Amino acid sequence: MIRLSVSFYGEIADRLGRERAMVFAVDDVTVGEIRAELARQDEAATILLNPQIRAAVDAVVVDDDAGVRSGQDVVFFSIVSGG
Amino acid sequence: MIRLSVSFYGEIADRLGRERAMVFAVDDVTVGEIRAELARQDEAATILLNPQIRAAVDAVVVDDDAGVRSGQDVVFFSIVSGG
Amino acid sequence: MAVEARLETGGLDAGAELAAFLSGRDADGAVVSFTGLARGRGADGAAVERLRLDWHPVMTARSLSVLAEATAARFDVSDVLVVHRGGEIAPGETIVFVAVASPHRRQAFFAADYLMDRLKTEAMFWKHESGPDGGRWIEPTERDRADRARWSD
Amino acid sequence: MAVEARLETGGLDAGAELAAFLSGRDADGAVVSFTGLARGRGADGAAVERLRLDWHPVMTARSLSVLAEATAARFDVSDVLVVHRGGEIAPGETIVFVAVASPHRRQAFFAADYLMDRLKTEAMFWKHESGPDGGRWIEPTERDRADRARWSD
Repeated sequence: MIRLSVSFYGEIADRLGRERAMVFAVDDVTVGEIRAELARQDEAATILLNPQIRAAVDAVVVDDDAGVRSGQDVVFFSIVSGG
Repeated sequence: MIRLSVSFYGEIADRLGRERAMVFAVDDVTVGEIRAELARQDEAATILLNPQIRAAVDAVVVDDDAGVRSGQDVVFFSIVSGG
Repeated sequence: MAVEARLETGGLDAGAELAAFLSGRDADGAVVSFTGLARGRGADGAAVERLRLDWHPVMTARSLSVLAEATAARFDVSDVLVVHRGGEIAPGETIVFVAVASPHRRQAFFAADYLMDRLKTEAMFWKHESGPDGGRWIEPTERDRADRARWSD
Repeated sequence: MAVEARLETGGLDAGAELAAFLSGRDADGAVVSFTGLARGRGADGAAVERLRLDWHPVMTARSLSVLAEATAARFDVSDVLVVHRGGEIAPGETIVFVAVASPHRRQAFFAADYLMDRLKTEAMFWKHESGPDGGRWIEPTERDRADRARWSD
């Protein structure tokens, strides 16, 4: 069982809210699988299948094949812009 | 008769002083002739024959063939550098 | 060499930042600064009443440090400073202040230019502007991406 | 468009100049500044105790105006400011402050860079540095001339 907090930054937060709790009844899950599960649960979350939406686990930007453990912080974020 | 104030800026001022009064017993004189006359009067002033030493008359930068009238301000100056 | 990167959630006084950056500096002849200001109109000319920069509690500050360090490593500069606002910003207020000191004028210009190009496309902020016509998210422009691409990695 | 060129024979507070230049500015997103500082050592490494910039009562201020106007005419900038010290300057003090505002970041960088290159070789100052080893006149370096030559007239 994996319990996660998933948060959203940028434009996607307008559609998906700032944060969601998720539970997976498995022992391992990848970032890509989290995207897919969110898109399955919620039509608005299909935007997460766009590769421009990047992900971080415990504040480290990762690829879709990165594994996520229970209790870790997952962030999905839209394109960034400073300055 | 032409009476002039000639002043010097930059490195040449170390050799020639800041200012000199000059009198020419003629009715017209050019910047080039002023350079030549100064160099004739004073060994140190031969540096004025170096074309890197530029001239201005009444605060306008001019060439050697520019004429100078009595009472005008003549400036000779070394290479400039700001910033 | 000092590299400083700060996320500022209150105000940002560019003049005071520059004064502090210059203070006691007699080994470097050249300091280039960039100040980015919130504009009263968006790219389409519509009035902007408020700019909001969302930030992440860990990643945003770290991205500023990473970019400032990359700038210091790439150019012949002695000190690099970036101060970046997060939160709500009114038109005319400073969003970002960058300063670079170097013994060499050209290196200082290059370094500040480079740091700004990277901040525009890589600093981890999410920028939202709103006005009487509604709100929209701001992403780097094509020009920002082309500017970034000038610098090979 | 405002173009301001000032010869300052007292002190020059770059932070205060930047703050004033930014004040009320909400149409331009980008302000680039350059601050030139008097260094504690000369190009040959010898200690410098004092820098002296001689100036001409008419031509020097005019040369600053001409160069600032040329910068404003050449680039897509809204305001250009140059403040240049004349007289005696101690190490660490500001010699020159340049600021350029533009809607476009790249234009602001180009304009400040251009103005500095022209000031180095064309501003009508005569620069003398002195220290325990004596004094010498400072002329633009080969690098300064090469930097100036990058910009076709």
